[in-house]
Amino acid sequence: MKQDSSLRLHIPESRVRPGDVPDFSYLDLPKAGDAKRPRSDAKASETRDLAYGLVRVTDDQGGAVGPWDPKLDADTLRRGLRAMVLTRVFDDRMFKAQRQGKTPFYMKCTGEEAVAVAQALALNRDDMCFASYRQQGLLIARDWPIFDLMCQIYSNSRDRLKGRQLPVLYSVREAGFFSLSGNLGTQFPQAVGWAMASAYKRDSKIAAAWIGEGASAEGDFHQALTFAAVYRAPVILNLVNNQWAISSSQGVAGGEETTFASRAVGFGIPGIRVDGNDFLAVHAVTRWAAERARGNHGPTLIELFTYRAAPHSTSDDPSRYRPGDEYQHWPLGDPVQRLKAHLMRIGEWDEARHAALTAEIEAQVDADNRKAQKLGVHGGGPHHDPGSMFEDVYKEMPWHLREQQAELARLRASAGNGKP
Amino acid sequence: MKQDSSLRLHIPESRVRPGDVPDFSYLDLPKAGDAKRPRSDAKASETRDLAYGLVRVTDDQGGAVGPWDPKLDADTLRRGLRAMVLTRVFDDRMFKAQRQGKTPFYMKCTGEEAVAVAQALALNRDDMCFASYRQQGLLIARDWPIFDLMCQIYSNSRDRLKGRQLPVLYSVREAGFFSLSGNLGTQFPQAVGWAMASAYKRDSKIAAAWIGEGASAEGDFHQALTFAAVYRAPVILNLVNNQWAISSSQGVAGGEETTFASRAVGFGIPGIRVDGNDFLAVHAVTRWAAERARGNHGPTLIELFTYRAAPHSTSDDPSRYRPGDEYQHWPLGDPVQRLKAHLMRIGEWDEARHAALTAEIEAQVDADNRKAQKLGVHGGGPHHDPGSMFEDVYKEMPWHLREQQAELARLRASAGNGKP
Amino acid sequence: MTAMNMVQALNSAMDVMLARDPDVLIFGEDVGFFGGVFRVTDGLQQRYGEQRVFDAPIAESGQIAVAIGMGAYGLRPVVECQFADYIYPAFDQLVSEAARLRYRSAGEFNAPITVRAPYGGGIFGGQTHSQSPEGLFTHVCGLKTVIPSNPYDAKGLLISAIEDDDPVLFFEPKRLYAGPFDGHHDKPVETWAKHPAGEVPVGYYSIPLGQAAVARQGEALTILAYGTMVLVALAATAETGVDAEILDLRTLMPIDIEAITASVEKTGRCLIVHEATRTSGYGAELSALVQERCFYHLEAPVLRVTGWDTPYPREFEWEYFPGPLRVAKAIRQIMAG
Amino acid sequence: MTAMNMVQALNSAMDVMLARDPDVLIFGEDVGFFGGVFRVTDGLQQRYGEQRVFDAPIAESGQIAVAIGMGAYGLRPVVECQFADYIYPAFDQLVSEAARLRYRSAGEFNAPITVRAPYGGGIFGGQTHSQSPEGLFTHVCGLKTVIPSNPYDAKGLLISAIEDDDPVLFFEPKRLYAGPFDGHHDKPVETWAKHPAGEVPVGYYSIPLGQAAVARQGEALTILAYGTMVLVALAATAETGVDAEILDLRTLMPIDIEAITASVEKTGRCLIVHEATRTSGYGAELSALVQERCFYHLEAPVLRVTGWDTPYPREFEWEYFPGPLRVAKAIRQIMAG
Ligand SMILES: Cc1ncc(C[n+]2csc(CCOP(=O)(O)OP(=O)(O)O)c2C)c(N)n1
Ligand SMILES: Cc1ncc(C[n+]2csc(CCOP(=O)(O)OP(=O)(O)O)c2C)c(N)n1
Ligand SMILES: [Mg+2]
Ligand SMILES: [Mg+2]
Repeated sequence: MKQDSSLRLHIPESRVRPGDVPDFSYLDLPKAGDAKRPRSDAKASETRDLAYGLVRVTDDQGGAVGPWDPKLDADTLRRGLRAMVLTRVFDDRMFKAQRQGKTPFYMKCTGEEAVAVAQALALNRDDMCFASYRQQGLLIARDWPIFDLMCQIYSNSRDRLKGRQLPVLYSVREAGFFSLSGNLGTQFPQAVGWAMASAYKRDSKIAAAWIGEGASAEGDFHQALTFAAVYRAPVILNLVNNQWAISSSQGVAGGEETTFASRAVGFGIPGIRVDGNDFLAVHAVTRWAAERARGNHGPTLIELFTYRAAPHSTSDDPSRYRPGDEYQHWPLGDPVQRLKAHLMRIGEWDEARHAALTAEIEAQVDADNRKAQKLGVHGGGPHHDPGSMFEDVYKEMPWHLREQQAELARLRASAGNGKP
Repeated sequence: MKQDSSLRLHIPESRVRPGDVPDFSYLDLPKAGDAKRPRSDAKASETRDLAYGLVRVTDDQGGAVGPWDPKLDADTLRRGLRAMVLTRVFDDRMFKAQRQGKTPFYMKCTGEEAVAVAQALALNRDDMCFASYRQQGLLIARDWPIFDLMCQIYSNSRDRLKGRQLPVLYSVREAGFFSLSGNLGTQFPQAVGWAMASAYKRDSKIAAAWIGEGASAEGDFHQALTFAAVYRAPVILNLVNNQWAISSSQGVAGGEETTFASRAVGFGIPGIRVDGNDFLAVHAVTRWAAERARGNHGPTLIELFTYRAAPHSTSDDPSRYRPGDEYQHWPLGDPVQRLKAHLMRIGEWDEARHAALTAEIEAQVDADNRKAQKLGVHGGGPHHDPGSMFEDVYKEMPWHLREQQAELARLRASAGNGKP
Repeated sequence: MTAMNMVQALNSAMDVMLARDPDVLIFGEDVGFFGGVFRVTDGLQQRYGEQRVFDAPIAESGQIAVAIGMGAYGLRPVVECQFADYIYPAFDQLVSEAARLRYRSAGEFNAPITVRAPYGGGIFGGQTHSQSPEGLFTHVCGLKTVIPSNPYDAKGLLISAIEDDDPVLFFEPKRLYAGPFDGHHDKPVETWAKHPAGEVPVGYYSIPLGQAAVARQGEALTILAYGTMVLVALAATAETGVDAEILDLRTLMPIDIEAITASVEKTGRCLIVHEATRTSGYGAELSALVQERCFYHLEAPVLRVTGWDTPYPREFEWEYFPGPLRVAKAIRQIMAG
Repeated sequence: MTAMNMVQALNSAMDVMLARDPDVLIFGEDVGFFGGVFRVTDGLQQRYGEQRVFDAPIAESGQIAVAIGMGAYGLRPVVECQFADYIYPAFDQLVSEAARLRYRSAGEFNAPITVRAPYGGGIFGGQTHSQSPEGLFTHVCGLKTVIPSNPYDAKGLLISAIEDDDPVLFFEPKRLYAGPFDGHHDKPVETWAKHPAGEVPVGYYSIPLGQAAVARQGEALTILAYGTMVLVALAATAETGVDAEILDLRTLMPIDIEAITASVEKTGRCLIVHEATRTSGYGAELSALVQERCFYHLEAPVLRVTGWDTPYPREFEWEYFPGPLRVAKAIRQIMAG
């Protein structure tokens, strides 16, 4: 075969790696206010442009512009700001706790706070959230005590998950937060099933699910879109495109050829791409999708376009695979700063109040942290009774687990209750 | 909750069931010649309309119209006609053989012959085909002896698959026909891997894969599109939408909301919807996709819009779930009749020649069938040695299989070589 | 009581549960209007409506995922997997999700789902319509696995499975759907009509999970079997004239260990029979358990008669199927041991 | 020979094969530029280029499917599954496709693929970063399963796996990546530097699949182990002072039956140790085989020490992990038996 006529394998690669100068010039970012806003009961085919554009509301001066402006009152905006700041301070504190050996693992959502916080505020509190490990902001925006989250992170005697789960893999039924799985993607179609059940029962609750752009390559993503489309499930499917999946750029997940929002187009589902660092835009788009779902017009896929400012997890060192200062070049800025600027622009906030808020939150986080650490930390304990590890495998414990539980008890006794 | 504000679960249902009058009026079918034909190296975004239209070339008078006319010479057209007629006659004969108990199972592709036959003629003979069980036409168009297929169907002493496989699950490496799996969808992403390997080796062969609209709900479909898009694999992904998946209408697979071709749009891959009963259109679209793949412009998804005129398989009774005469109402006609009409329209064919062709083919099929049955049939034998069932599990037979093989031999001896 | 074959008994179990519990719903491939390729859901959509009995996209993984979500909401979905051979795409959802949900949420959420799947050979379906994958699931803590051997048990066990708050895999011996097949493939086909276990109550009743049944009382050796192999074991026993005690396990997980050890301690001999491939099959666990717990009672090695360690070869069904001849041979071998 | 830990030995095996065979290529999550989350492919993309070592979308099923297609074309892909816990989405492609391709095509096509996956606990990863799923795959005919216990074997076995014409699952004991861990989690961490098996040739060599190694010669009882448990068994043996013979199985399928039966016939006693959950784990098959083949030599029941039948509880790692104390207790019990 002639060389020129021969095939070549294309391998997607990140545009920049450590040592390179960060460059986001390839992104074409529409101006705030540009995107059209169809009615929430519009035909999916009338919404196609939204899959290729980018819904933005907050402009560079902090103004709110265009048809997607959610027109939120100042209290709601301040509530959002508070939840985002709390999320960030909480993340930093827990990251530090891992470095101090108080927990083996932690994951931050720094730079992505607007995603979970704005979306939580746009949903009803009893809508069920099937989150990934980077939406702790949902719980914080729903005012779930961070003290409780800390107890899980420390696997201490108050950990409601009894020390069984990796830190941050919360489960908070009371707060409409579904048990987190360590397996990527699996919960995306489960959310569709939950939404189908709600519709089956003529209920009014909807479901929302989150997945990373990397994990959207899993078959579960396809299952979710297929079943959601076929049964018009009242669910909001959120794809958080934070540019990275550990060390792989979004191109490896299929982001080179088109937007992730456009995945929805092929299912006859609206796909909306939104500035994920724009609190107002995220809130508006989420409320649109929630209205649509509650009105029996079916699912929506939202691509939240953002950037993972944090390391993937405490086990990760991003400087090995991306320029250390890449986030400084991210053109969509920082969600906290942008909402703060908007509040100040409308005269509902100022530096003094922001400083006070930050100080108050830091104090609260430290207080809760001390309180939680007193109840035990990783390694140090106190923890739940190790014998509890045999519970909840089944509703009733079968004979073989009872035998194993007793054997562990004997072993621990023989080891002076140490670890056999 | 107020009843009016409550959610409802949507369940897709076939428009018609037994007893109803068939009705395809909901389909809007563009006229032959209407569809635009972009260059095969066009940007995917320039091809989007093709995912929502329907490429048609042969008009109702048998004329070939529009930019997609492949301008095939009469010999090629006659070759296609012959392969389609042979496929149909072969199918009918094998279906009858199942009713006679000579084989436990068979699957026809009646009404869908243009799919495999036209596509085979548009590909190079050494391009690798990852077919579903309804593309026997690929082998026939590649002149693979139906005698060999019959031996597999009868699991007789000449069955190259040694009686191991369900009838029709062929494997013919020599003819570029990959081993068929009984598991739906699994081979769609395998074809992408084969194509990636060909590109990796700077080869010029491409791969083609087929999946039913029903099976396109499997995660494998998503894997195939994802990997094909990410690595720009030289592969043609064919989705055969024959309206039915056993008893489920295409709506259950997600056909209510949009076309299956549009699934490609969300991956930045061209999606082309083609009249699957139009030999000329299928050939043209396939050649376009092959050119694109060979030119390193990546994959194409083709939705072949057709109708499953046959029962799902010999185990199926469609009268239980669809009107018996639904096929008579199918607006896209019969692929054999349409190509025949075209050939006659251009003066390259007539009824006499057609009758002669049919008679010749029927005679050939009967002759091959008698020859194959002499070499054994299901139940009756002769078959391969049952001991061969232990071969090919691994390249070398491990000790435990050798032991089991010996044990079977002893058992059969003790049972007078009957079946233990 | 009326005469039912296994298909009718399973249909009746779902009928009863759909009528009793509005939170029960059924979906799967072709189970709606058509009533399933094996007719097990025949008439249920017509009786209970499309909202409660409907077709699903061909995506086993999605079906189970959706069922888990429904279960978390509070429903009791019953999913039909058209063939057990096609359950693997759903393996991750079953193993990583359904089986783990209660544990990882410390009881906040659970997945009370039932997955029905026809398994086993006997219909010349070849390697992708004949598999017996039950052993895999018994290795996964958090899952329950059930396999009936007759219509009466099938209905009672399926009702218990649907009512169970843990995920249950319910494998149906497809070769027993129509009649009591004992492995003599050359004999005329029998129906359940004349069989005592073909007499099934029309209404509600349940058979608790985790309890084996004595299919035949005996003193000479213990045969552990389930599904189709119970009938094969009975036939083989009759042919050898050996006074075997045959336990129909019915539930593989949790396993009825008392019934097993009591019988083996009595007989001192044990044969395990299943259609699934041998290596690392469920029979290995049974053998290990019996040996660990009854070692000092054993007078001969515990033996296994199983499917060969190959895919199910389509034409050589009866050379593959562990029939009465193989079982009888093993019985004699153990008695000689 | 140079000192290598297991990560370096595995890296060296792939380095050698990439250099020797242009048809070998490597892909998986984060294996390209980054070199893998456990650094096992570190530097390989830099050395061999993006065409031969690259990142894959996060879709284990797609990765295996694509590898099968590449294998059918004639390449020898090596896929890294980031954690064994995440192999389940690929279960169907492995079980229904990779394992069946040669058989169903009567040898026309085969899938010479290698799937590497770190398995086991010891890093506080909780239930989704600690699993040992090997037993499942030993039930699937057509697949081979390999698990090394030291750097020297890891390299030699991985090279054999890559050269093998059948699909091979290669599970890597992640807790042994950095050093020879014997279960004494409270002792200071050791490195492979001082360990004889940490001496690894730089170039090509292979260790045939299907052959166990004698990790310790002995007369009193036979311990069957693999991966991390080989070192735990050695520690426990030392502590009991019992003269145990420890077989490092290395390949689980095909299994080295001669080595096992020869040893058990010599010692008359057998203990099986693995980290995977107990019920229907690979230990069940080993127990059944030993009992079937060595029954008349056995002086005590064959026992199993395994992970409990629960998910891996994150904080209670050491209460879950079957450490030297549990193994020693079982040794004493068998010797008393
Ligand atoms: C099924 C599965 N495969 C692989 C992993 C390992 N893993 C954990 S997070 C991660 C990257 C996910 O990236 P993305 O989906 O973009 O989410 P992000 O971390 O960016 O929020 C990977 C590969 C996993 N947890 N589950
Ligand atoms: C994974 C898997 N699930 C289910 C089946 C059973 N099955 C065989 S064919 C079929 C219908 C397929 O319909 P479609 O994909 O539209 O192809 P068609 O038969 O119409 O050509 C089903 C459900 C299977 N073979 N594999
Ligand atoms: Mg990401
Ligand atoms: Mg179809």
